Amino acid sequence: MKLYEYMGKELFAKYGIPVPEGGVATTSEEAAALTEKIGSVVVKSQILSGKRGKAGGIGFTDNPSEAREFAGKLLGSELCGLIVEKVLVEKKLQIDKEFYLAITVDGAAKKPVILASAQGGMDIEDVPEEHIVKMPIDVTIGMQPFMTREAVRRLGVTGPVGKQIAAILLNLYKMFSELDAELVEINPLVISGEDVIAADAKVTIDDDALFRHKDLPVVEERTDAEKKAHDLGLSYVELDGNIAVMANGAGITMATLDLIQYYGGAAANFLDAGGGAGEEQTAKALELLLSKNPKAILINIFGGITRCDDVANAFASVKKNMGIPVPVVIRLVGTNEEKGRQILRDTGIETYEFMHEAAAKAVEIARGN
Amino acid sequence: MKLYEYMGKELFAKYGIPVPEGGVATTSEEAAALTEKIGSVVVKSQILSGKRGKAGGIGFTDNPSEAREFAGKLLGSELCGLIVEKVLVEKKLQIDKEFYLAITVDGAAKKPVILASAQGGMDIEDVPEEHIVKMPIDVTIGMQPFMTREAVRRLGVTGPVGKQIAAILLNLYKMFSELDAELVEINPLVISGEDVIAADAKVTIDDDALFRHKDLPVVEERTDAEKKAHDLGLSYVELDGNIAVMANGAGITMATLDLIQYYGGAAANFLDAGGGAGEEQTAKALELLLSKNPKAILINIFGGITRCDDVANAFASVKKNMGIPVPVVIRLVGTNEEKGRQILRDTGIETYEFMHEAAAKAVEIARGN
Amino acid sequence: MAIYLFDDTQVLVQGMTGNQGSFHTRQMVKYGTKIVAGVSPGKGGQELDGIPVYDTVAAATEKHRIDASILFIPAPFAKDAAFEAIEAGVKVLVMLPEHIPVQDAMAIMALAKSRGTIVVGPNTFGLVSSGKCKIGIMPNQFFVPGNIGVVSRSGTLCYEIVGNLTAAGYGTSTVVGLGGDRVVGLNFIDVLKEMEKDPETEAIVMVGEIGGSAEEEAAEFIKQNIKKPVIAYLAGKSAPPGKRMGHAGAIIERGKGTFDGKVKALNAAGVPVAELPFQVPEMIAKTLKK
Amino acid sequence: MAIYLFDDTQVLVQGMTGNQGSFHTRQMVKYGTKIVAGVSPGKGGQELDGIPVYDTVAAATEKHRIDASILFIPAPFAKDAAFEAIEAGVKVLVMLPEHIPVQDAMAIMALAKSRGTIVVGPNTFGLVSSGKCKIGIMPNQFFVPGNIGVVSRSGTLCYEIVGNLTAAGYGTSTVVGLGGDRVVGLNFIDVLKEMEKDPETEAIVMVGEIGGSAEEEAAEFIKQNIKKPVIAYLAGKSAPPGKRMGHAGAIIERGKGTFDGKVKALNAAGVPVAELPFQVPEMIAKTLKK
Repeated sequence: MKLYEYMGKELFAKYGIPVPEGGVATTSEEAAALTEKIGSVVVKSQILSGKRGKAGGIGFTDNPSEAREFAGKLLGSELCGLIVEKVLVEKKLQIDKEFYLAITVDGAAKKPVILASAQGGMDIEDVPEEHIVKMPIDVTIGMQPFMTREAVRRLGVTGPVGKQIAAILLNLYKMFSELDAELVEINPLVISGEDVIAADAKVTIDDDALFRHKDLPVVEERTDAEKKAHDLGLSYVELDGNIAVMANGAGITMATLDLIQYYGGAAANFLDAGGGAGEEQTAKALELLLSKNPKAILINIFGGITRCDDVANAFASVKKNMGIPVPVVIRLVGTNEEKGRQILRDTGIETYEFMHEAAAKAVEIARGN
Repeated sequence: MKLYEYMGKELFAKYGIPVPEGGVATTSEEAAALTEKIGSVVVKSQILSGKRGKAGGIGFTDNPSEAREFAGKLLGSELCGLIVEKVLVEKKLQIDKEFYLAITVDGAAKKPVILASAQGGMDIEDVPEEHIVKMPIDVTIGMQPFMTREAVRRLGVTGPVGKQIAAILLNLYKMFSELDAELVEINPLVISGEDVIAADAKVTIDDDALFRHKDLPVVEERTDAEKKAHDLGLSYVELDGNIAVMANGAGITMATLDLIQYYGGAAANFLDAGGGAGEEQTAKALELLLSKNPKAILINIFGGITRCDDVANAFASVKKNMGIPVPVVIRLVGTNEEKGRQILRDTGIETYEFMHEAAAKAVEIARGN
Repeated sequence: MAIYLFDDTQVLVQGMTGNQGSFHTRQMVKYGTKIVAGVSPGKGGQELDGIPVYDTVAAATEKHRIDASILFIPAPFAKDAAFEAIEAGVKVLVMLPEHIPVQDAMAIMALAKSRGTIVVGPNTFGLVSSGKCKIGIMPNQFFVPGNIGVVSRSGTLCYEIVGNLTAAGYGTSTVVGLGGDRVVGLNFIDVLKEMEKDPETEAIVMVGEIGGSAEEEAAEFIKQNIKKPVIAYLAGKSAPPGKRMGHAGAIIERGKGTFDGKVKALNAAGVPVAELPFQVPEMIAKTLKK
Repeated sequence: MAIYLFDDTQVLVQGMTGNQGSFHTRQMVKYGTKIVAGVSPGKGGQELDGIPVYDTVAAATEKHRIDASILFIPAPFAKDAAFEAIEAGVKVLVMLPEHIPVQDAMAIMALAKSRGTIVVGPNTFGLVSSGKCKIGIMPNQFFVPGNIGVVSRSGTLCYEIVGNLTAAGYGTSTVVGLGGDRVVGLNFIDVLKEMEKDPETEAIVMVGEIGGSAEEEAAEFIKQNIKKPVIAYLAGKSAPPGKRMGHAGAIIERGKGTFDGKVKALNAAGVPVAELPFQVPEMIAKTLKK
């Protein structure tokens, strides 16, 4: 779950990481009032996109009526495909230098990793490898003060600024681990005289750990259909084609999409039904698929933890109770496959053994109609 | 630093460990009021001694005026050599079974260790080894829920009582590690129906970690002279003899005391001056030694981190500025010993090379006078 | 000989009395796996088809030699169960659960490393030494003995590939599901190393997918260290580029993770890449004929 | 040959630029110890008598092979410094500071064990391979080469014993201060094991004191494993029984810790116990004559 910049900064402040003086405005009046109070400010639209600056979502002023006007233009408008609901009005910083500082998960190392650079700012991706400090953290000992001193040394910083960066790093790791973050990123970390201030905040919380953080704000990035799918325990992404797809497992769903493309068709969605497949869930998944008016439905089930007879029973039952108004192509193998196929055969649904056969058939149907 | 039972129980409550309903009374009126409110109670004098029960410091009643009378008798009185300043008035528990539960530091294992027994109560020291569950904890992973389940299994407890003991153990370790405790002990842990309640609390905080726990209450166990010594960074214990002793290092101080005994003398104190030995500190240490009117003072310095010339200068200076009214026997060897001896020789204090010679001399002086 | 799991590997099932635990315990027993004990807190003393259930792993190890353990434990409690197994000295730990918090996964991997425990998963179907011992939830019928080693990031996609191989008459030596999470125990390189040494394995199939850099790292390793033929299948050719984890993700991945990049890296290591599952047996046939 | 420290042991001093650090660095150099670098955060780039100072241990290890390190660091920061040294791969870590929180000490010992680092102390004077390398704060003049190994729980008391030995013409092979805290790294048994193997050591002197059970455990070990003559000196005969740590302390100690108990255990292991420091050289003379 990605957090908005202002939420990230609230957490930074809680963890002792300096952020600019400022506040959130949901109306242009509030933006003007904050500017009145703070003076020279930056007004930043709060959307979950890294491109808001280039898209005109950030502006500078020291004039309350200018702030009112700018905020008024942003609030409620669409920016990078997202609606701006809030702006952050913050004191404009005197920027002497911009650093980059982040902690994220390095999957290959199986460890959190500090990423830091003295060349922070917009184009951090393009900074050459040798100017990026990369220090993996052993989770059994966590971030110790000496590691922050070493990181600062490798950044080539000394004196009070170095001490502050070290302190920020210690707090950043505390936040990273206590909040089950996958990413805490400050870009830029601004050096302003002897002060070190987080001018931006990118914080992503591990969705799988949200059960431990009921006190965190909830940010919803999904479309309505995706949200519905998520509530059902399904992984769902909308696509542009006309063949609705449902499979069990991210890999096999991807492979099914690849096959549709291979045979010249286009998938309407990515739907990974995962492990379970009760009747109610199957019905709701079908509802989701039908909501996009596909030309055909392609189901690809390789039973492992999912049992084919359960899937078949669910389908048979949905077909009987609800009806399915478009052609369904089902591929069904794995645990209890014979039972499953028999059940579907009994209700008049034909099944395939190989997924490429099923995919080819689905593309044929979609094209034919 | 040992905490009083009521302080330990306040911390237990904070850490989610069930304690009996109750409160602290500093007057007999408060004790009566608490009894009025609670009903059947136990009144427990709050002193740092394990023998208060046998000494009559604990009483049961359900009568407020009896509670008033008993508390009145206890408060301000001396029990086990200590003044009772507070009593704890608690609901009397129905006791079905008494367990023992503790976490402490096992120096040999270099780890915290869970100690638990289904045979808790007064005489836990006498419970045979095989009825005591002893589980060391790896500090790199801390107390994990599975360990508490295993401890409970080894205790032979099942069902809801087992679950509660497991939960208490988890909280007890959290408290142990977060508060830098050396000991957290519940004896007895009372099983009362399906409830599990800590009927006593023995908590000792690591003195060396108190700098991290400014919010904890301060409990002073030392005598005034011991406290004064502690404030000077000295380790001081009062004894009954007439030879005041000062040495640097606990081992050598003990050895000096052994020698005094060996030669038939008796030491007035144990004073480990530790590492440093500035003039002011030496002066204050001497003041402490003189306060007990000894017949002789025996100083035994083996310079390591302590430099002999510093010690000698301090003595010379104290002798010159303050005067020392009793004979001083000094043994001085180690780092810069030649310089140190010369300095003392110049001020008329003779030094010895061997500690047994110095001890024999001090005993002779003490006997002679 | 085999790798990881053998004829006489004694297996514990953590969470055996639950719905999934009991179903798959029976499936594993049917496959021939020596399930010697189960653990379900509070259920100690019960049995499942004659297999004794204990309250704790330590209790099970008092009575049985435990070589490996599999977890049927809900994600929020998986870390505790994994720690319990590792601390009890289990040498192969199979972690089925998905949705385990990544910080828990990192903690598990760190502990496992310090104790010398091999972790498979999380979010895996398990692993199998075909015909000898299966620890996981994959359908029994496809895992017949043979000389193809299969190692996969994805579950059902791996069944798919193995199913295609089986249908074409190729059995498998060892099949390992690495697990789909960002932080998992065994990776491609670990398994490739073992399969290279395993006399039962003659050719290796890697089943990968877009995202991450595991395939690229494996390619680099194969170039230097693997003499046996390796072929790969990759899913995700049709997928739009995924969302990345801030700048940090970009810094760590450094351009890796795309379908084309992975194909290029694998081809450069002499690994042909199948685009569709049914091509895998054809490529194996070609490779083994050489 | 020697144990722990050798002619060519390269030593780092953490906290070198402080008052104690600089004084004892010079004393160690005077003794012949190869101090190759110092660390003092914020002082990187400075020198002490030509010895370079770095900001971090990692920075020092970039330029020097570091075999051992000694800490002149205030207790509240000692854990961090110890972790820094251990994580940088230092193999012998000498911890002088006293008053280190016991939980910090336990954390240090756990990490050191997992990384294979030998920790001496905390609350120790250090250790010395006489004539070769001294890492600690003990006065140089008493530590002359010879064939007596000395291992002690107490600092100045150990100097006392070594001073008596030196005065009687006995030099020392290795002298180890175990440290006076409840949780320390090396213990009697660790050092006895090494001294038994060390060709330079002909007899061993243990300096113990009342409290704890280290002497009793050592006695048990000596009985089974040590062939070389061992004699002991124990302080605390005249001390009243100490205060114990609740019932828990009693449960752990189980009656150990008294002067008489320790003498009995040691005598049972064939270890004669001196009651006064000056008796030690006499007993050594007797032992070596046999």
